[in-house]
Amino acid sequence: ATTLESVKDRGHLQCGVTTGLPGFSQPDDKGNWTGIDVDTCRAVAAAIFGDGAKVQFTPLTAKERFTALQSGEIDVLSRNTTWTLTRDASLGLNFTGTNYYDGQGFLVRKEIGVSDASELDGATFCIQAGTTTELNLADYFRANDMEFKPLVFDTSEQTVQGFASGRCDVLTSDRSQLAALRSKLSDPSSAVILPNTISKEPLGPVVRQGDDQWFNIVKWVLFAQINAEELGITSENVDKMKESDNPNIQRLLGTDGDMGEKLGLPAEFGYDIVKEVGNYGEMYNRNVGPGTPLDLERGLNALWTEGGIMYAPPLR
Amino acid sequence: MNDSNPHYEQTRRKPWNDPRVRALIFQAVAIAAVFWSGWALIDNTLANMESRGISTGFDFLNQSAGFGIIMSLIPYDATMSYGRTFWVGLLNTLLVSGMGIIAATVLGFIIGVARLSSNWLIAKIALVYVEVIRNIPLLLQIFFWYFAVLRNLPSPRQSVDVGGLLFLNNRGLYLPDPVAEPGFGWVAAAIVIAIAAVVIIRILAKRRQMATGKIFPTVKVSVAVLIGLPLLAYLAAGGPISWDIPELKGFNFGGGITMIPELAALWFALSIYTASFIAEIVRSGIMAVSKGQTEAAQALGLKSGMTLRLVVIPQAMRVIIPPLTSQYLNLVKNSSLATAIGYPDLVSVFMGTTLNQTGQAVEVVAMTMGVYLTISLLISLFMNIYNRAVALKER
Amino acid sequence: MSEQTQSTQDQQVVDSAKAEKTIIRVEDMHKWYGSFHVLKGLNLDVSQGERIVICGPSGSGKSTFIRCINRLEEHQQGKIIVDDVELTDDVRQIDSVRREVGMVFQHFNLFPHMTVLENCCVAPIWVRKTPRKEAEATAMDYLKRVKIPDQAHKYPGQLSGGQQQRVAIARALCMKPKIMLFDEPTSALDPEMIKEVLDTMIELASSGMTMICVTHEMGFAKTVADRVIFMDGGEIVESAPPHDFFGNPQEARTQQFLQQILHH
Amino acid sequence: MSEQTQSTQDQQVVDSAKAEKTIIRVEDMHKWYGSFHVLKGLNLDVSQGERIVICGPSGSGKSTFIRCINRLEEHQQGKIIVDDVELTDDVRQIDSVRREVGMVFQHFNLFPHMTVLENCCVAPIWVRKTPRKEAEATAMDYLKRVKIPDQAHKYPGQLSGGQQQRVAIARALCMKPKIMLFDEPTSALDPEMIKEVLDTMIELASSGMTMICVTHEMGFAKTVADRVIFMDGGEIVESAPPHDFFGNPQEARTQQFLQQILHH
Amino acid sequence: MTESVMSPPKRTVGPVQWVRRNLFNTWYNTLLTVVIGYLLVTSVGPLLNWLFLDANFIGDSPEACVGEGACWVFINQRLNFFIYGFYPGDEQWRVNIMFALLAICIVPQFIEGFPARRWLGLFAVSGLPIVGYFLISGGWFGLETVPTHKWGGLMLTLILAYVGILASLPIGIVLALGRRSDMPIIRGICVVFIEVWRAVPLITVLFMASVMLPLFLPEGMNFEKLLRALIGITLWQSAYMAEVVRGGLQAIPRGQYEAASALGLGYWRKMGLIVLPQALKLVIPGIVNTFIALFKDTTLVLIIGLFDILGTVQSTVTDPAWQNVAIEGYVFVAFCFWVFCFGMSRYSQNLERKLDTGHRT
Ligand SMILES: Nc1ncnc2c1ncn2[C@@H]1O[C@H](COP(=O)(O)OP(=O)(O)OP(=O)(O)O)[C@@H](O)[C@H]1O
Ligand SMILES: Nc1ncnc2c1ncn2[C@@H]1O[C@H](COP(=O)(O)OP(=O)(O)OP(=O)(O)O)[C@@H](O)[C@H]1O
Ligand SMILES: [Mg+2]
Ligand SMILES: [Mg+2]
Repeated sequence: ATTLESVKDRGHLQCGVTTGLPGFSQPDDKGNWTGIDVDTCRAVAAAIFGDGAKVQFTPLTAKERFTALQSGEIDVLSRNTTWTLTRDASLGLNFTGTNYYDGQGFLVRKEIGVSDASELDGATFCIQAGTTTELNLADYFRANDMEFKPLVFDTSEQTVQGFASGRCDVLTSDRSQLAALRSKLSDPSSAVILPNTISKEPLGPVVRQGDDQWFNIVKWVLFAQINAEELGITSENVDKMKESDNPNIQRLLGTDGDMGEKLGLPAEFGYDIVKEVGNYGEMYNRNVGPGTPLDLERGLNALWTEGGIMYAPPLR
Repeated sequence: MNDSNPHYEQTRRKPWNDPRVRALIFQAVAIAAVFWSGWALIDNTLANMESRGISTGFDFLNQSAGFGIIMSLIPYDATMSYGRTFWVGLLNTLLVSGMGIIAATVLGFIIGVARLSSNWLIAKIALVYVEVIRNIPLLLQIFFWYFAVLRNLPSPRQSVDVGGLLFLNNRGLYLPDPVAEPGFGWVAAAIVIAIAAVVIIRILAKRRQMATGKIFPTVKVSVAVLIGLPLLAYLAAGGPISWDIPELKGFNFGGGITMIPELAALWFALSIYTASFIAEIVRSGIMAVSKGQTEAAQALGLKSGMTLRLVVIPQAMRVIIPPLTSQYLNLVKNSSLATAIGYPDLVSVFMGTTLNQTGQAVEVVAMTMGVYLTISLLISLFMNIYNRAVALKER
Repeated sequence: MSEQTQSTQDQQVVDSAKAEKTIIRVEDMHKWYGSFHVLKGLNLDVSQGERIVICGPSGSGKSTFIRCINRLEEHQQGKIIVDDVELTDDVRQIDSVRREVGMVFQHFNLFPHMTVLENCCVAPIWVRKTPRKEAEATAMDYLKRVKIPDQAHKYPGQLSGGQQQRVAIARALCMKPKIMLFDEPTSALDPEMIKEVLDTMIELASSGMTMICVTHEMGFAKTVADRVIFMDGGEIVESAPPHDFFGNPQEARTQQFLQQILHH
Repeated sequence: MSEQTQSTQDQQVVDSAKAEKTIIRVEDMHKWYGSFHVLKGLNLDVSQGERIVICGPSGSGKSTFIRCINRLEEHQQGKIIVDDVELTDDVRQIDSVRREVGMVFQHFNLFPHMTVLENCCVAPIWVRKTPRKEAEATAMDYLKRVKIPDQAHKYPGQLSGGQQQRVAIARALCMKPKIMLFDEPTSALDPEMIKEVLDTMIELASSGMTMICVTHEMGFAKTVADRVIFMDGGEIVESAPPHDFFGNPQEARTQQFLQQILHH
Repeated sequence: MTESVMSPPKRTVGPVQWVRRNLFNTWYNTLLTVVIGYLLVTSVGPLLNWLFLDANFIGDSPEACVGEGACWVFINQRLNFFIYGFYPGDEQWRVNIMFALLAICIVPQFIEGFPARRWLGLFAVSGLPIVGYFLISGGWFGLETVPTHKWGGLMLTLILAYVGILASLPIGIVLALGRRSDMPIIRGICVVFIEVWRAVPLITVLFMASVMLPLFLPEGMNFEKLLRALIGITLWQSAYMAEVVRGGLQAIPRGQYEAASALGLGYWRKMGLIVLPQALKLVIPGIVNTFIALFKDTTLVLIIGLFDILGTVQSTVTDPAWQNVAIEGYVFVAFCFWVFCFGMSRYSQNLERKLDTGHRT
């Protein structure tokens, strides 16, 4: 059976997320998940079922995530996963796009008095297991002929606890995380984020290879959200927009054309996505944008029209 | 022989009433079922892997790993292969298991004997230890030792400094590393001689006992010789060992031998947890030796220490060994909880990062399980050999 | 058996002559298990070389009594003096008494992890500090006396019950004790084995060893005992030479008991 | 006992008359344990209602022999035909033979987790498919016969050895077997208990049950046996009516054995 | 026999005498007593201070926690989450009913001579799991369905352990019988099964069950994650159970087998009526001990992302709103486990003692 069929049969989407990463995917104590990765999955569910709630989240550690996807345990992996060639080509996976452009940075304790990554020779690093962070770090230090000691934890919670207890000098992770992780410290002012970014980290949803239809669906759900932002469609005005004469808007919301049909989705899938989850900008601002605990500027993640690199192919 | 029998007529035997035939059929069905399900499993897996585009085979073991490991007993860096990470992880597992088995055995025997102590306070403390420790999940205890202890250790700059040689901080315990210099040969020779001397002393002591009945304090003298002789040689040769003393460089100490807190926490937790079980095994082993044995020894005039050493312990060991074996096995398996605190054992390194980087779950998991199976079979094998050696001779 | 009975009577004459020194003296000895009064004021003097058989119904305190004599049990009141040493809490005195008192248990209690020879040597070597060679020689002597020198290198588990009990006797003898205590040494044995062990004990008795033996083998009592003691309910009810004891018991309780036992 | 001996002689007259149908036939039967030849060509015919006592020294194969009769052990050569059924590998035939053959073991082997009554009912209910009510009524009958109906609701652990053995007999009888096998039923008992059990067996014998009994109770053999069989070294050495067997044994080996046993 | 007129001499058991006898009877005991006494005095005091005297119990926010002591307010506030996980608040009464039923079934097992004790025990292993399933997962009798991924906390821990032990017992029995079978191939299969499962760490089993299982199954066949964890735990546990049961089977004397055969009982009746009832009764302590081990091992489901009680605590101790409550959280979990495990181990020790004496008669 195709993935779409089995998802429909099951009645919900099975989505792999983190075990808890603020802004990306985190459960509250009612079991409600929030975050940009979570919303990405909700958008897929909305596109298929017209109901963003028809999704179940499987918390996975970084080490487990690819195996879970490969084995079919989950349908989509939306777990701030970096898009790399190896992963794309040899793990039997396909990346469907980028829902967050990130880069790896360093959080260091103030007391060691370091202001640049080049001074970190010989330091101990707290890292999360199974991430590109682990590899980037090794590359960076090899390139700069420095030494380091990697201390690898299973979950981001443990990584922070390791750093908080003074076991390592530096916590390294995607920059988007550093601020949030810092805020978890009992004394946030005891640590600083270094200005260096040592890698490119395009994060995005992943699906299994070999099911092009499913690949297209997940890919175009994200594109639909970006296009919606370009077109100024938000969850608030989406009903009004339905009456719009703009053919682009009509195609997106399904009032014109057979975009949905081509993907194997209902015609109104674009409308459902925006109605249930919102456009990309809304999703961003709600979860990680200014005013949230993460308080991140759009930066690279702004639309191409606004100085960022968020760019989606046209829906036609 | 006379087959014709007026009272008896040969009843025809139905083949399905013959237990041997039944057994054969039953076993044939069972083995077919096993093979069928095994084949179905393999077939499914291969089909699934192919349809999902997962690569198969063990080629990945030769590819470059590209990630660092904080601790390894053999040279390792990020340019080495995934195969190498397997060995690094395996050795780390063996290291912590070996250390754990030794410490847990020693601690367990002490606590087990303490449970039977005549000192009320000691007996009760041993009881409390056992009842508290063995009823709390190991994972929690690992967390406890790791985070609780880490929090209370100073940072490298404020290290606890013992004579400028030994440092303790939240990066670990730093010890001087002995480096042999010319002249070290004398010390090595002294060690060999000391060992030889101990063997000779034992033989002589036995002979003397044979002849005069005097009992020579073999143990004390042996220890003295084993320590004293090499020490003398060391001093005489002008201290031919230089010490690579750890010192603070940058953020951390360099040089010397390091024991990282992850190893220490895991080691403590495993030893302390397993010791609580071993203590109970030891206690019940000692109690299993019948009272008649102790009485007989006492009636012969043996003092309580001798009774314990000559009569009780040798018999208790027979009872202790089999359950002790399973505790050792448990300890080895439990060492896989290392992954919870970042100690780079086999499960954490190989079934963790390597699996994640290569995506070859089936191969990696099979290798990992194979390792545990081998370790467990080896331990059982040794224990069985020992068991057979000490088995009571019966009629 | 008729020949043996005769020889016993000869011996009794000799024995009564040598009954001189008191080697065990028990004076008004009481023992309790918790609040259960097991032994109620026992009095007994045993002369050197005397052979005493104790009998009585089950639970009458026979075992407890002889176990008190080498302090495997502690008495709470009264006195026990063995070989001029009074049994108190003093560890040294207990040790010295135990060295002089050999004991043979109902269930042999051999050390299963040692060979027969090692069983016999362990106490001489570690307690008496005898040279091993010498200890082994002595042990072989005694094993010969109990007629199993050929089993010396076997383990107890490889022997029959009768052989095991004989090893137990040899083991006790190897310490060259002045007194031997036997607690129903034959009651765990098959009938054929009983004879082996009784023969060994009779031989031992004829060598002049002081013996206290709990047993219900009345044949043995008649053959070797100088005195038969009947216990009941933690008290010594009757104590008499075997001839009188069996021929003319004084107490009703004894008569009743003998009737039961001899009938069997 | 003298009265009993007399009554036995009366019975023997009756018995010899009814000894008609052969119910057990053993023909040149051999058995090995591994390479150890335990039974060396035994031949035996047992008529219905016959009572046979087997004796012989320890290890002579008595137990093995009667265990072969209900196939607790497998013989490797020769024939055993019980109640017209040959014992082969056929499970149904074994089952049907076992239904007709009751066995009483030396160590009783009662089921400790069931009451006496349940012990007696389990086989009738599950093997013979008797209704529980009926099985219990029968069981109570037999328990009355062995004189312990009042113990029916106790557990075996609460009974004395003699009572346990009587329960074991009742349990076997509840299956209404044609043949009863006894393997030293009294040798694990105290002397007082032995009598209880022997009395039960004598009563059983007088009811005409076919019995094969391994025992060394020669009194019993004299009283009830139609034939006494002496085994040694895996062979039947002598087989004769008790009168001849005890009074005039033919073989030297038998004489020697009888001497030992009667002496004891 | 005349009754004893004398009572035992009064032992001088005054406190001084007692201390002498039990603490200072030899020089090394005296030394040990002093050293350990000192350590106790110096460590227990601060511990008690932290746990109780300086601790904060009342309040509803982090601000209520002042001073050096433990912040039990945190546990108080999150207790609901620790017990029920994500189970919806309005439906928690269903779980409470199950807790009550469980207590009704289990508590009497500790009380000698409680009426209908046996029946309650029987219900606990047969009816209760079924009732529990319908009640907790819902979807019947107008109860709202609560999907398994919302189960969590202490409730999940108990479910995992309870179902694990119940399911592994029959499998264990079959394996144990197989391992003692006369048929070499059956024996071989059972031995291999048991030894392999016993050799591998539980976390690798859980890893396989949680993320790899779909690889081994035919396309489209799939179960819930909880169910898979349960299957993994059960298979793993059944290997241990088999060894426990085998111990019991070995302890049954040969005579019992023979007597059953002599009565004409066939293999299954022999086992079912005679051997197993005795063997299982013998190994109840062993089974309870296995249960304790399993109960503790359920914490490992944390590693595969199920929120058992340890999982719920871990996920809340990093809540930025509460600072430094990790120790309180872990102590709380440790205490919960300790209470259950200690209770059970006491129970099994009592049983062991009882069976011990019962067997000698
Ligand atoms: N350790 C003990 N605790 C309590 N009571 C005991 C203990 N040992 C023995 N008894 C009791 O003391 C009494 C005497 O026991 P003892 O063994 O001396 O009897 P015995 O005359 O040797 O009997 P038997 O002929 O059965 O060996 C018995 O009633 C017994 O139950
Ligand atoms: N399972 C077995 N394996 C090997 N040898 C056995 C086995 N059972 C019995 N034997 C041997 O077979 C011989 C006959 O044993 P069996 O039990 O039939 O003797 P028995 O005449 O009943 O002796 P007893 O009077 O001691 O009961 C003995 O030498 C015994 O050692
Ligand atoms: Mg006694
Ligand atoms: Mg026999």
